[in-house]
Formats: sequence, C-alpha cells, structure tokens
Amino acid sequence: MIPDELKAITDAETEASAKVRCRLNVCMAAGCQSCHGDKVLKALQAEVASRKLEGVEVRGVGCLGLCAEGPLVLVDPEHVLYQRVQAEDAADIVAALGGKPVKRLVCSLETPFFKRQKFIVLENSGKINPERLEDYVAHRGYEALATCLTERQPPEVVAEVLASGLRGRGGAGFPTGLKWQMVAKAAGPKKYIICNGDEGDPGAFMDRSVLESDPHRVLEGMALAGYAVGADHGYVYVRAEYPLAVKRLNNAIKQAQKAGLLGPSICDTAFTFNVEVRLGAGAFVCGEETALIASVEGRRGQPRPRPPFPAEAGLWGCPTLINNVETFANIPPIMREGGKWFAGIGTEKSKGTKVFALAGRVCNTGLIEVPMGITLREIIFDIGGGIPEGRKFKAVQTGGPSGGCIPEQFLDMPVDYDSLAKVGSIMGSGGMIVMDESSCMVDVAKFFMEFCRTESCGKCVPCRVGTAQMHNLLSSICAGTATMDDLALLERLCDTVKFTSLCGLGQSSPNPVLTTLRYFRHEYLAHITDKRCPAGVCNIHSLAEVHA
Amino acid sequence: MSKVRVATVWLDGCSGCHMSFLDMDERLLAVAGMIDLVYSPLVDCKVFPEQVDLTIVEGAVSNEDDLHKVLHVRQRTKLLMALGDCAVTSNVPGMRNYFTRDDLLRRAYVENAQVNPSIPTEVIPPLLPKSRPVHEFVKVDIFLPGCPPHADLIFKTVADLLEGRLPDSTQKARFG
Amino acid sequence: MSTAIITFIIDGRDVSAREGQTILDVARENDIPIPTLCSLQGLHPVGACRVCLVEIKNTPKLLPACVTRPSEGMEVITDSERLRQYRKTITEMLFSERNHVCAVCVSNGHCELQSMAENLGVTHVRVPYLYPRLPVDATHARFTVDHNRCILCSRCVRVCDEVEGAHTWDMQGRGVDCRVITDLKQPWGTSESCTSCGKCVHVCPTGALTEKGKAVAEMVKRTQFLPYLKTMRESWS
Amino acid sequence: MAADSSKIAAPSADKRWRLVDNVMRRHGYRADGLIESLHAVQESFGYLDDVSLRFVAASLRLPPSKVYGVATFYHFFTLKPQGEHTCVVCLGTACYIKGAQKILDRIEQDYGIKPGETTPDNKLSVLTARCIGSCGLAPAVVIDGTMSGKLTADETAEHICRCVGA
Repeated sequence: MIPDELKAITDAETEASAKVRCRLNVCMAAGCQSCHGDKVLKALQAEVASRKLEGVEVRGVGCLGLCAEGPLVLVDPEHVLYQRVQAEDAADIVAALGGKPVKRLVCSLETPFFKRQKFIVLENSGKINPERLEDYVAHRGYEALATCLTERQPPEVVAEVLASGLRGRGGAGFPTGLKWQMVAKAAGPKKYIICNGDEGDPGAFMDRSVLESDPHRVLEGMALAGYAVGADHGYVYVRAEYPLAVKRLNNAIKQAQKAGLLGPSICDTAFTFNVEVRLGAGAFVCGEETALIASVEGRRGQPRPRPPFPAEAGLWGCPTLINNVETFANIPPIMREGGKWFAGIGTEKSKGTKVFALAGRVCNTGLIEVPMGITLREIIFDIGGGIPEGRKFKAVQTGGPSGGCIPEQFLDMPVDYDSLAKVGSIMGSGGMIVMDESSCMVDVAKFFMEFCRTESCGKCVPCRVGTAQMHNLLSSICAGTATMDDLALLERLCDTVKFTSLCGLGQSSPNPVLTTLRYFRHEYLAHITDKRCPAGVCNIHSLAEVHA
Repeated sequence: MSKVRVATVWLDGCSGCHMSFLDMDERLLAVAGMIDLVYSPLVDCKVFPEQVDLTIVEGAVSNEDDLHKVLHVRQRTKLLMALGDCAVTSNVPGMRNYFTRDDLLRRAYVENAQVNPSIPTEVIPPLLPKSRPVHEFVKVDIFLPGCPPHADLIFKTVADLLEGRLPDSTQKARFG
Repeated sequence: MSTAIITFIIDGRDVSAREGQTILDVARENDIPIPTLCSLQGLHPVGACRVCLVEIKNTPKLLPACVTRPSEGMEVITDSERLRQYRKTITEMLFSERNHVCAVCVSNGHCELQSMAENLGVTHVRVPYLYPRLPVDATHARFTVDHNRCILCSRCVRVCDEVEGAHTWDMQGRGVDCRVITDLKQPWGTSESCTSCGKCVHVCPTGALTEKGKAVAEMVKRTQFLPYLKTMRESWS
Repeated sequence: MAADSSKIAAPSADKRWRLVDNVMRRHGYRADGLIESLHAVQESFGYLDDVSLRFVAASLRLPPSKVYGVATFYHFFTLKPQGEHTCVVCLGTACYIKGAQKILDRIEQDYGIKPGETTPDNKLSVLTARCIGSCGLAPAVVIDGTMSGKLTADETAEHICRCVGA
C-alpha cells in the first residue's frame, strides 16, 4: 500500500458516506455489550431494514465514554446521544430520525463530561467502526506511517517523539523519546517491539477500550516505532480477560497485513514489520518489563534485576522497545501533527493528554481523556459529576496497587506525573477510583495488599513474605485485634519492602498503606485504640472476642 | 547492698534450659551469692512475688495457664529474659501449630488412647489455638536463643545483668 | 584480547574488577564479606534473596551485589546500619515464612540461614510466624525434601537445569504459595527425569534437601564440585 | 521440519487435541508457544490436567516441571475441572468499593462455596477475577461467560439461581 492507495480508500469512504443521510452509531465496547448493546444494534438494523430506509447506516463503533449509562447510541448528523437504550427502543429511535429526538432516552452532550475532555488517543473512539480498516484510514489512519516511511528517516521519527515530550503512559512515566533513542542506538541485527497491554491494575480499562475502539492506531504506532528503532517484529501482549479486544486486534492485524500495512515491503519500501498477539494469563506482575519479556518467551512471569535494561538486552537477549497501549496510540497523531503541537498540550513536564478510567463512588463512571494539568476536582466534580447520593468525598485512588489514596486537601492539585508523586501516589496507567465516606481507608489498604500478596511472583523474599505479613497485620487492624506495636511493625515492613524488593511491584506495594497512613492515620488509630471502624465497614471483634 | 531478686518460670518447654542453667556448675555459687531466687521450679514457692528484678522464662506460651502466668509475671518484673528457643521461637511446641486444636486433641487423647479415650475438660489447661513465643504476648527485654543456650552464654548474660550492664548485643547466639 | 579493568571503591578500599565480574565477585576476592543466600558460585545469579543488597553512593536504590557490575569510580558500601536492619528483617521474614525448627533439623549447625541469623545478630523474629502446613516428601530412595525448611532460593532448580541438565526441579505457584516441585508436582521418587545425582541436595542452603540416614553431624553440604564442574565444562567446550 | 518428524502422538482420539496441536504447530513447537498452547488446552478441555500437561511438555520438548511451573504461575489457568456453570465475581477496585465482597458472601451463604470452589453436585463454580475492565459498571459478575454489571447481591443470587436451575 502506498500513500496514493490510502487516499483512494479515503476518497471512496467519503463518497460512500456522502450517500449516508443518517448514521446510528451503537457503542460496541465491552461495557455496553455487557448490557446488551449487541441486541440494540441488531434491533436497530432490523428496524431500518423493515422500514426500507435509504441512506441510513447502523454500525457498531468503539467506546463512547459514558459506560455508566450504556448501552449508548449516537445519532449523526443530528449529534444526539441516547442512553440506556434497549432493543425495544429501536422503533422509536428510527421513527424519530430527522425529527424530534426520543426525549426519554436523550443524554445531553452539553455537560462537562463531554465538554471538558480533549481527545487525542480517543479521537476515533466512538467515531469509527473498529472492525473496518477503511474507516480508520478515512480518519487519517496510517497516514503518518506512509509519510514517515516514504519521506522521513528513522532518526527524524525518534526526534519527533523526543520533541513531543511524551512520557510512558504505563506507570512510571519514563520519557518515550529517550527510550526509543536507546533502542535505536543499541547494537544488534535483531530488535523487537513489545506493546504492553497487560492492563493489570484493578480499576483500569483504558487499554482495553483503546484496543476495542481503535486497534489500528496501536498497530500504526508500533510500526512507526519499529521503523524508528530498526525492529521488524512486534508483539502485543494482551490480557486473556479481554476477549473482545483480542478479537478486534487479531482482525485488525489480518486487515493490515492484507492491505500491505504490516508484513514485508510496507508502502513499497524496504521496511518489514510483523505483529503477533500474545495472550496474558492473569499475572499482574507481567506489566513489569522484564516479567513481560519472560512471559512472551513462554516462561513464568518473574522479573529479573535491571540493568541490563530491555533496551539493551530484552526479548531473547535482543534490544527491545516496550511501551504500553496508550503510549503507542499517541504516536500517529504526534507524527501527523508534529511533536511541537503535542508539546503545546499539557504542563511543562507532562505533555499531552491522559486517559483515565473513572470509577467508584462518582456519578459519571466511564472512560475520559483530559489534558495533563487538569485538577482532580475538575475531573471528579465537573466531568465525573461529583459523588452520588449526596455523600461526601473522601479520597481518590490513582495508580492502582502501586499508587496511593489522595485526600480532599489535594483536590486542586494539577494532575501530572510529578504532582501525583509528590503526594505519594503515581499517575499509573490511569485507573481513578473515587471513594466517599462509606469507604474505610484501612480496608482499602487491606484490599490492595491482598491484591499484591496474590500477585507477588514469589521470587524475592521481601515482596513474597512482606506482602503476606503486611496483609495479615492490616487484617488484624481491621478486625480490631491489633496493637500499636503491630502498627510500628507494619511501618517497618513497608520500609523494608519498599527499599529491598526486586521489582516495581514489590517496591510500590506499600504505597497504598503509606498514603493512607499519611492522610488517614486517625482511621488506623480508631481501629486499634477505640476498636471502632469510623466508616462502619470493618467487622470489629468485640473486646471479649479478642481476649477469647 | 540488697540481693537482686530473680525468678525463673517454666512454660511449655522440656526444662532443658533450666538444666543448662544448672550446668553453670561452680559458677552457680557465685551467682547464688548475688541473687535471691524468689520463684522458680527449683525452689518451693507457690506464689509469684511482687517486684522481681529479673525473670527468666523458659518455654513457649501454649495454653491459657501459660498466658495467664506470663502476663502476671510481666507485671511484677523489671527485666524479662526469654531463655531458649521455645520461649524465643516456640520451637518444638510450635510444631503442633499446623494442626487445628481439635485435630490435635483428638489425635492425642482419643485416637492414640489405650483406655478411656476422651478429650479432657478438667485439670489440663485449655490449649491456645497456637503455641507462640513469649514476645508475641508481652514485652521481652533480653533474648537468649538456643536449644538449649549454652551454660557459658547464660552465665555471661546473667553476670552482665547482675553487674548492671545490658548484655553485649554482639555476642553470638543462635537458634538450635 | 585485553580485558578492560575497572577500578572502583568498596568500603573505602580501592579495588579493581575484570570485565564481567560482579561487585560480589570483587568483594570476595578482596575478603570483604557480603552476606548471600540465593547466590552460589557456579550458578547463574538471580538477585532474589536481597540480603546482598549494597549501597552505591549517589544512587537512591540499593542494588544486589550478586548481579550488579561495577562501573569506573563507583563507591560501594557493603555494611551500614540501614543495610544491617534490612538484612535482619529479611532474615526474620524467612524464618517466619516456613517452619524452621533448628533444634530438630538435620542441618543444625551447617545451615546457611541459621548462620546468617547468627552473624546478623538475629536473636528473635519480630514478624509473626505464619506456620503454614507443608509436606515432607521422602519417596526418593536416597533423598528427602522437607518444604518446611525451604527458603525458595531456587539453587536446586538452577543446579538441576544449568549443571545436571535434567531440569527435574522447578517452582510452582507464586507468592507465598510458591513451592519447589519435581516433574508434574509428583512424588520425587516417581520422577522420571531425576538422575539421582544429588547436586540439588548439596547446593541446598538449609535442611530442606537432605540425604536419608545421615545424622546431624554428617549432613554437611559440599558445593566445591560446582565451580570445578563449570571450569571443566568451559574448557571442554 | 525436524520437530514434525518426531511428532508426539495425541493422548487419545479426542478431536480437541487437534486444536491444541494446531496452536503448537503455529508456534513451530517452540518453547515460547507454551502459554498459547496452555490457553488452547484450557479452551478445548476447560482445564489442564496431567495428561494434557505431559502432552504439551513432550510436544514442545520442555521439562514437565517447567510446564507445571508456568501452568500454576498464571491464575487464568486452572488445574481443576469447573462445574457446569461458572460465576466469576470481579474483585477490581471499583467492584470492591461497590460491594463485590457482599456478592461473594451471598454466594457462600447460598451455595456454601468460596472462590475457587465448586459445589459438591458439580453444578456451580465460583471464581474471582482481579479486574475484568468493566469498572464503569461495577460491581461486575460474569455468569457462564456473560457479563452483567451493577448488580446487588440479591440480583446476582437470582441470576445464578436462574442459570443453575435451568
């Protein structure tokens, strides 16, 4: 495929859509499917067919964002969003086309939830049919790849990423351009690209959504990376728990291969790039680079000490570039619009946008994309619509089991890598769980420690034993059987595990405990000294039971 | 100068640590000159007295009597020493900890009983769910592991204490 | 071919390393003690036990001496109050994890975990004992594996794979549920891949792997064969 | 291909072994295809047992202990057959905050099984997932492969009852 052929596809698509008078976009992401979005799609198709309507297209699209109100249907060109649509509503919706919308189903698009977002990664999400290559191409898909391959040298591509200031979206926020540069400079006839889609944080579904809504974007980003660093083979590591994402990704790979956008001689150049999907099998630690490599090699996903870093010695000992799904998804627009454009969005040290999975005790749960530097308050209270049932905000958890709980006093803090780190949390991959006064912070810390305990790979002693011991201590605090000595021991174990564990999972596993101890110590003390759970969550044993 | 009031307590252990204590041999005479042995399995005294300067505890805390005793002793003691692996780690008594209390009693008193198989409800104090080291229940000031700790080590530690020094923390003592 | 020499500092002493040497290798050559548990000369290091962590000046992270290669001018500190505390806590964690009853162990007096505790001044274990219920497998004609005494250092797995080439041992599960296994987690005596060479027994730092019928005084582990075998094989190939 | 000439015979005439073999062949019977091969076994047979583990080990020329180690490292794999119906309760953060534990408690109360267990009549297995990525619909459960969101403990119980009863 060459740039002219891409243009031909775009033209054909434009021509075809000119004939479409009206489009019914039904969200086919996993969230809406689970509340029978697929039945809505079929019902709408049947309704349109039975009325023999011309120029009306019913199609499945990717995530429309507001998962809480699914299944969602977006009607264009009227740009009307329907929420909680059921198959029985199909007749009304089709009847209303071109006229007044079906009032009982309308969801306003004028709310901050839609108005305050900024779409780069999700620019096509909900706009294109993720199962059609042509639709992606018509939205300037593969334009960046074709242009780079035919007009720019690999170092220029790396330079563009460097100029964008993009930082890794998987957790630690390492500058992406530097990573690319390291792999590009590494010696070796064989290099690999790995796309990390092992989205393991409980409470995060950004990668799933991107893969389900716009899989070609990730493939294009990987191919660009391959061209930039000199790799001809890539792996996408996806959780087996995401069957829909896997299906769409495999479908996209086949389409791209057929169209000559993956495989040998891409765009009639010497560049060859193949992509394979590798299924995860339920191990959070495989989000760690070296464990991920072990898993792709078919081994137990246990991390190894770094250095050497994967950029020098990764998959089968070869230089390997590992970025996560969202990072790769940022690459095509950066190449298209330029690194400078990207660097103009966000804050000084955190450029661009970030996709968050907003969940927990907040009105509008769903997937959002916001510019870096937006405040937590804007996200939770404007976009998220605040706390339901008139309850009071208590904390927001970012970064999953490696992150921390941020209390109310920091709500006006800008969301960027460094600010979040300063208060003891991390950006992480983008899970954002809102908690209100009905959550007990000790119980939350226990929840995360239970997670780390079962996800610890068992290789290094501090993480293996420490997480089990800390979980036991947190359980006894929750049960009201712990003493102040136990609390001191918990703090000592946090310190040891943090500084002596082998990998990031272990090193960051005390974070939820450390932040809750820092901001909600009184809740710990209430459990220990007053034998009382302020939130009423924990089942505190009576004093008599304790002594028995 | 009044003598140092010393007590020794025997919880769940084999008494080997007390034996090792006695293995101090002739040095016992020197120690005896400096202490008042106010309570011990070695002396005839039924009530644990008040204001004891040093209590040496042998054995793990395995039943309710042990627990009661160690709490009581701690209240009346200035310095408490855990002597030997049972007191320090729960050691051999702790080897029953992987079984439930009920399984253990059934095995001992029913399955293995030749006559009158039944789980005793009197005389024998009820077992705690697990046999645990002393420091998990009360504050312990000095730990002297070993099974048993060597008499020389016991003497050195006790001598240090009697002379008003805290024992040398770098001295080598090992489990087992 | 000339070998690059790196000069750096361990505990204030100037030392030099040949290419490929780790901080631990150099420390040993210079008689500077660094405690280790999972590392064993002749086996690939894995950096898992974390007792060999050292401080590097101007580096916030502690690094395992067994896998870290020195760089020119690096200043390594192998002993500090902070490191001692961490090493103690890690040792205590190991004691708490399984059922190490030294008094009745056949390796009493020859156990690396036991002497680690002794050398670090661990007089008691401050983290609560977990008391897991674990099996003893005595189905092998000559050897016994007692999971109560295993510290999951993976030396047996590595020696069986890297030196004997049988790969009878591996690790099952994860986290605290990890356990060394033979073949499909079957009784050792029924293993089809085991050559009964006994290397695993002799590299085991504790009494987890022992020879049957040996008394406490006799069950001394011999690991000298390892570097010897390694040298022989290297010169052979 | 060398690997083909000494191909390992399938344990039985069961056609599902062909599916497994296809996946292994697609990966050239290389060691790095192990996890994919185990996925194929689990998809075909529902779980991994000694027979299938030995077959995969022999086909990929891997030591059995290594295959067992991998199979038990990844929680997605199960070495026990599941009941006729399965209920996966998501224990992601959002679901936990919104009461997933109550759902598990209710199942335990109704059926006497904890996560990872199967009822004695082999009708129902209850499992947990660390996060199925449906946080917007928390708490989420997957009953016989179909996801449902925003369920109370009572509603879940009803749902399971319908499935198991059917």
